[in-house]
Amino acid sequence: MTVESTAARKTTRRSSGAKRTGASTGAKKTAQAKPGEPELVQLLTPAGERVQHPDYDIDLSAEELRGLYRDMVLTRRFDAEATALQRQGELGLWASLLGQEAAQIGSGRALRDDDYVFPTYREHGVAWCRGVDPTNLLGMFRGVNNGGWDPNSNNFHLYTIVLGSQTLHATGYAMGVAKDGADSAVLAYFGDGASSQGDVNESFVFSAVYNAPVVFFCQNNQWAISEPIEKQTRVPLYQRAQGFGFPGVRVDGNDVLACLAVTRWALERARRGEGPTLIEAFTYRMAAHTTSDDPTRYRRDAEREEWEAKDPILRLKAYLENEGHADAAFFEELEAESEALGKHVREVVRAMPVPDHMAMFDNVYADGHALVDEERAEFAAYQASFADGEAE
Amino acid sequence: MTVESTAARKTTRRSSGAKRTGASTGAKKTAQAKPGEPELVQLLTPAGERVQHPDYDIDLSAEELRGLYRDMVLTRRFDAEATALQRQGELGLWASLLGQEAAQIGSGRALRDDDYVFPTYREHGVAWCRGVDPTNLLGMFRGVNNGGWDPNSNNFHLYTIVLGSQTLHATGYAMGVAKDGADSAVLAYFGDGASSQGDVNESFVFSAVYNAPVVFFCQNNQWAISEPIEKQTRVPLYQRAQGFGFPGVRVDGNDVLACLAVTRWALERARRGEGPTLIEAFTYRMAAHTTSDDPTRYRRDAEREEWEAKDPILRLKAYLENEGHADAAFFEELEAESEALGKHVREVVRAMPVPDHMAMFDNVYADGHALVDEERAEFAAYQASFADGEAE
Amino acid sequence: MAVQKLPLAKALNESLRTALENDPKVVVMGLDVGKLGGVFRITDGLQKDFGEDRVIDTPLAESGIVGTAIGLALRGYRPVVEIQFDGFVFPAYDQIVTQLAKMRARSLGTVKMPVVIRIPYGGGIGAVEHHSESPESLFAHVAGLKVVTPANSSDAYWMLQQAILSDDPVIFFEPKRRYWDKGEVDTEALPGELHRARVAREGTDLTLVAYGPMVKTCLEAAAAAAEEGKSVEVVDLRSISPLDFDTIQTSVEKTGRLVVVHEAPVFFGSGAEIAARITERCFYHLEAPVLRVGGYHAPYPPARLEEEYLPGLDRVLDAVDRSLAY
Amino acid sequence: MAVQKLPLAKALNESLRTALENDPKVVVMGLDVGKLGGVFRITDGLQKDFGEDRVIDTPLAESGIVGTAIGLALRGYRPVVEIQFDGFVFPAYDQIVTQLAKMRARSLGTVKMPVVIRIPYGGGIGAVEHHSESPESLFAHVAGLKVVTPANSSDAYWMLQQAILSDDPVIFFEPKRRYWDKGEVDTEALPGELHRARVAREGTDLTLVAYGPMVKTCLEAAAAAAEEGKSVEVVDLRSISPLDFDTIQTSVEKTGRLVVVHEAPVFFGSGAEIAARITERCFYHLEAPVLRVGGYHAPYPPARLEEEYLPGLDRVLDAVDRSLAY
Ligand SMILES: Cc1ncc(C[n+]2csc(CCOP(=O)(O)OP(=O)(O)O)c2C)c(N)n1
Ligand SMILES: Cc1ncc(C[n+]2csc(CCOP(=O)(O)OP(=O)(O)O)c2C)c(N)n1
Ligand SMILES: [Mg+2]
Ligand SMILES: [Mg+2]
Repeated sequence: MTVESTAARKTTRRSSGAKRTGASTGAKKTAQAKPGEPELVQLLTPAGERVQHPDYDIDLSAEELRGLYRDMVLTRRFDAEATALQRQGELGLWASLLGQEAAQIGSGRALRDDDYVFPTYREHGVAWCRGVDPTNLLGMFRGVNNGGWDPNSNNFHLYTIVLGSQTLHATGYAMGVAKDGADSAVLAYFGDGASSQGDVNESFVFSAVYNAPVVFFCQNNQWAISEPIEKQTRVPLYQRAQGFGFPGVRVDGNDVLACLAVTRWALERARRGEGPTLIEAFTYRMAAHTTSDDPTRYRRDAEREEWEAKDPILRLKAYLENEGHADAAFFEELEAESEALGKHVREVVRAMPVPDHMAMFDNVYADGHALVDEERAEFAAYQASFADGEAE
Repeated sequence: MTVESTAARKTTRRSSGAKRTGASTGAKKTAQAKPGEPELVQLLTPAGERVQHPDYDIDLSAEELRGLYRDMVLTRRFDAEATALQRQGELGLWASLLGQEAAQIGSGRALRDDDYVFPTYREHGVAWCRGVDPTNLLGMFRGVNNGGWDPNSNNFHLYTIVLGSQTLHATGYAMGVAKDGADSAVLAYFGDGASSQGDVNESFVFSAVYNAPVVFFCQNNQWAISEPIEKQTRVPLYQRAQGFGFPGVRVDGNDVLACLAVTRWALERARRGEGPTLIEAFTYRMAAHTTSDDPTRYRRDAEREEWEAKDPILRLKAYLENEGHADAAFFEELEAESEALGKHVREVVRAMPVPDHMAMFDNVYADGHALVDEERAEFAAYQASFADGEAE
Repeated sequence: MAVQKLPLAKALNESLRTALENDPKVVVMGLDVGKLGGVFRITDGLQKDFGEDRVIDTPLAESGIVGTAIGLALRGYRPVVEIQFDGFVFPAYDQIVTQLAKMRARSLGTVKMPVVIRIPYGGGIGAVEHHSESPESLFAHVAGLKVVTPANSSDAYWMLQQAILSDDPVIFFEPKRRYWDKGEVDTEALPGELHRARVAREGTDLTLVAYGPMVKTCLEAAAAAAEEGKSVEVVDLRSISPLDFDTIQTSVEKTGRLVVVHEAPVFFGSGAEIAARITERCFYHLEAPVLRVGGYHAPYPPARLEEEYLPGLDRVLDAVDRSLAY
Repeated sequence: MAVQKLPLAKALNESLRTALENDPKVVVMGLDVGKLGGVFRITDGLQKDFGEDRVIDTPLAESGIVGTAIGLALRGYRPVVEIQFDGFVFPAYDQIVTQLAKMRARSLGTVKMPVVIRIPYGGGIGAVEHHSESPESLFAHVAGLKVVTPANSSDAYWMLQQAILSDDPVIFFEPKRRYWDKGEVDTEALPGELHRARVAREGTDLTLVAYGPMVKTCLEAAAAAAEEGKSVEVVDLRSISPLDFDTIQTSVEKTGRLVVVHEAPVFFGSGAEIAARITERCFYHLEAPVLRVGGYHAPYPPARLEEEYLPGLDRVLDAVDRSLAY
């Protein structure tokens, strides 16, 4: 279904960015909708069969396919390790991405180095694609910092907890990219729940008006803690975009190939100056919301089982095996690599230092602040009073 | 263009309201779009010719037509009087509705008594339809209060200045109507500029999810102070609705018959439990934003002249005359009525009392507040100290 | 029930249940308040018993939640809104400050705004960012709002009842780290006034003023001080707006010394207002300046540093000593 | 130019022009800042000279404006945001408090947030609701933000330069009713420190602390008091966060009496913080409690009542007398 209207073209404007040419509001045709279901771009069925799509196809070498598989397996392993570390009391909390590996690796591997990512708090797979050391992600969950990596070292912004805020940061960043005349693109993640926030909708307004090179990647895992997707919308979320004047596409979020193909296409549109795109990756949160959550209170086991049959990793494995793209040695090596990653994560986390107490006064301001200086000094003196024997 | 999808129907849910049955996301087909222009429902051309529309037709008696004309003329007269009073220093500010009479009278006359209206700050014509004494509207512009009428006496909420906020109030009110099992509807006004606010988009989310009986009436007068509509959207605003799962319709905002027909239809949908509708009334702000504004800084006179040719009052007048629906006596009487209204407004405004200073402590709380009581007493004593000769 | 020993969280739950039973116009709304019963289970079981029409899971948008609650109030409902955590109230701040707080005055008293906004607040639970803040100052400064916070189960039960009965908007701060503390609740006793402070422990040498989670800390500090022969009076503020200066004044006229304790940053915090006004009222009674113990002028730190950031027993006692040293 | 007599509004305009000239990364954004030049004409002519890419009319959504400004700052830009009026900053409050203020700490200092948010504030211009408020307390309480406000043309020019040069987010409150007041601006003189208060008039009997629009009122009050033989020192605060307590302390140690004046409501206002801290610092110097003159705990009233609501000469002098009477 195309959503463009002639009027849309007429009023489309370029805000800036010398290399960008024109803009369009049309998505490629999405096809193959079964009656009664919204269109969903799929390239790999749950059974691991490769299917064709007229618009969003992709041609990957066996090596590339193995790479995607490896990314998903290692991400899942990392995630399981973090969940275990939480159970052991090493982390205060963990937000598992179980089930969303294809959405994250597919979209994450569509990026160029100079692109920039704005994640929420569950994009561990995307972080992996950006080359962020996964143990960096654990600091905030261990309670030793509130983020703690330099976003510019991997063009991967800090995790953002206040839902939806980052979509505006992504849009502003993309406006800056356009101003610079660069042809990078920006990828902003958010969830089905966050789609209801004013900020997300304002980011649609701003990105459309400025024709900013940003791609919105909504992982619709069908739950916002205990609230099912029907509490956020009564039509598929990808359709939201058209009313703001840019295309929306729904992709099978458990199909890494489809996620890669569609995200690549959308990032290319952004680079060419054709403006924003909304991708809705239809997926499922297979774990609890976080380790603090108890999903048995609000959803049926059967639902989860249904989605296990659509597991993103199993389907790529089936395809790799059926096509002979990977041999037993590959899977064994990957298992070993996985073990090593788990060990690395455990070791690093357990050794992760608690910052010095004085650190709470650091980095509040870049240029200093008299009150912070005063409080720092008072606190230091107070702490010292204990060291000198009893305070009083 | 219909925007519904089968999935939309599938996920549509009724939140409550026993009398309400089902819900649909489809607008009637809007037709007659000239190539290159979005669809616009029109029943009366700028020249005053009556045209047919397959979906949104209306059949009005001569008396009803004269009534609409009268409403528009008196509203415009009131508005002109207020502008004059501002020039004379009797009002601090005035926000003129010049050019938007059809949008307001058409939509306002579609209402039933038990319906409820949430205006912005320019809905003087709607207030007129609700039976609000127009001089009530002047209190806030004269600076004697910040609203000052009882919203429940005419089911017309207070003017709201923070753009977009009232759309959420309207939605909540409509949720309450549905809870009560009543079949009233709610009409929420906002402007093209306000459409960018998060709140407006959140009201779309909430009203869709709860299937609330609310109609959103956006007067797209093409300007938000100095910013043209392209700064808010690159596609026609009525299209915004479809992505939230309810219909949007663009109507000729200078055509009182079309505005009445489309609003009636939308209110009926709401009553029947079919949920929200967005109406975009395409119109033009013929005056300055407010009396403080200087539009010569940002827009061409030619644009205004173009729109004067589409004047909502002239076109109905032409129609009335051509069809013989009104005679000279009618126009003369109306002129006299208009004069009388002007006189009434002038007199009431000039006599409008400045409230006692103590009033600033009133109505801050319903159940009282110790600090307010203390400050009130201190202030009274301080004021009294001047009365007793010199303070010090 | 009548008298029962209940955790603070359960007292709130019972209070909401009573309110829903007593008045069909009361509705509970927020994120995850339905089947899940809220992330802290304060609304546990309520949707099951009162239905989806009265205990409403909302879309994920705080401005939308408060904005529609205002609309419901205009229609005659009495919404009790849950904000999931302190740090997530800010998207709703505009609706609270510009609409909820001012609607009554704007209408010249023709409408009322019986909306309660429940906010679990404060730190001490080892949470991630935005889950441990104390933003009460940001509401107390705003005319048109009332701001209260219970410190124990009985107040949790009764103050919530009273807040729901009030025709004014009430920001109801819940001391989340005390949710699991048990206390007696008498559901038949006549409750005290909503906006009156309470002397939680009597003393003669110094007054400690606290509210919410810090009342317990101050009671512990007073007990510790007693062992050293210092008699410390503890005032549980209960209401931040209006603020019961009379009760504090009475106490300070007796003790001559005042220390105010809260988790929120000291700068522009409640302690400032109390210090300013009590100094004005008790200028000739004060033996020492009013001292303040609270958070630092820094974002709430990561969990592993929060113990140092939060006022604890030692920091309260240190301030007591400093005051007594004047 | 060098030395020129300019209205405060024009000084701001010149300051923005200079900033845009000096650094290609500076961008100005907000509602109507382009062709219209802003509703107060502070950005007059800038879009014409620097283009739509640097002086940006934005969609009508304050959260979006500040949120995208944060994104631009992350990309290396230095956005100067205009909020049209004080009462319209609240839709952006979440982005300011949870993102702008905390981003640097969250990143452990790896990113900076050179964003200036200009807000015309205060009353006295006979405006309708939401156009006359003084919300500075709501920003000063938030760590990570700096809050400043000039009171004259020279400070308007220089403080805005300095705010734009700062790598921290600065909330820049502009005293809108003083926009048309003229004062000398020396664009070549070395400016004072951004966060230092200034003794605007020397005196020995009592200290008046004010900022923004109230500085002029306090200078007039001091002049009137002088005629009655009272020597009043006036401190122009200039910066609210950080707040230069040293300068106030020095003054109070000399005068022994302090009155703080601001338009914002007194309850939880700046005066509270100043009273609390100065009383602590100058406990043995104060001859009288710190008195506060400010707005009442009520929504800003309609225009015809604002003269009574706002602190004026008489109310300031009344407080001076009350203080001297101790
Ligand atoms: C503004 C805001 N409100 C509430 C929360 C608490 N909260 C954290 S995650 C979450 C659900 C998010 O759902 P969704 O956007 O679908 O993302 P998912 O967790 O499914 O990845 C909620 C309500 C928050 N983080 N921010
Ligand atoms: C939240 C908010 N921001 C800014 C303003 C200042 N303002 C008043 S009217 C206006 C333009 C509104 O444009 P539009 O919504 O198109 O309505 P119109 O004035 O054209 O009727 C602006 C920016 C405001 N009232 N509220
Ligand atoms: Mg989700
Ligand atoms: Mg408009």
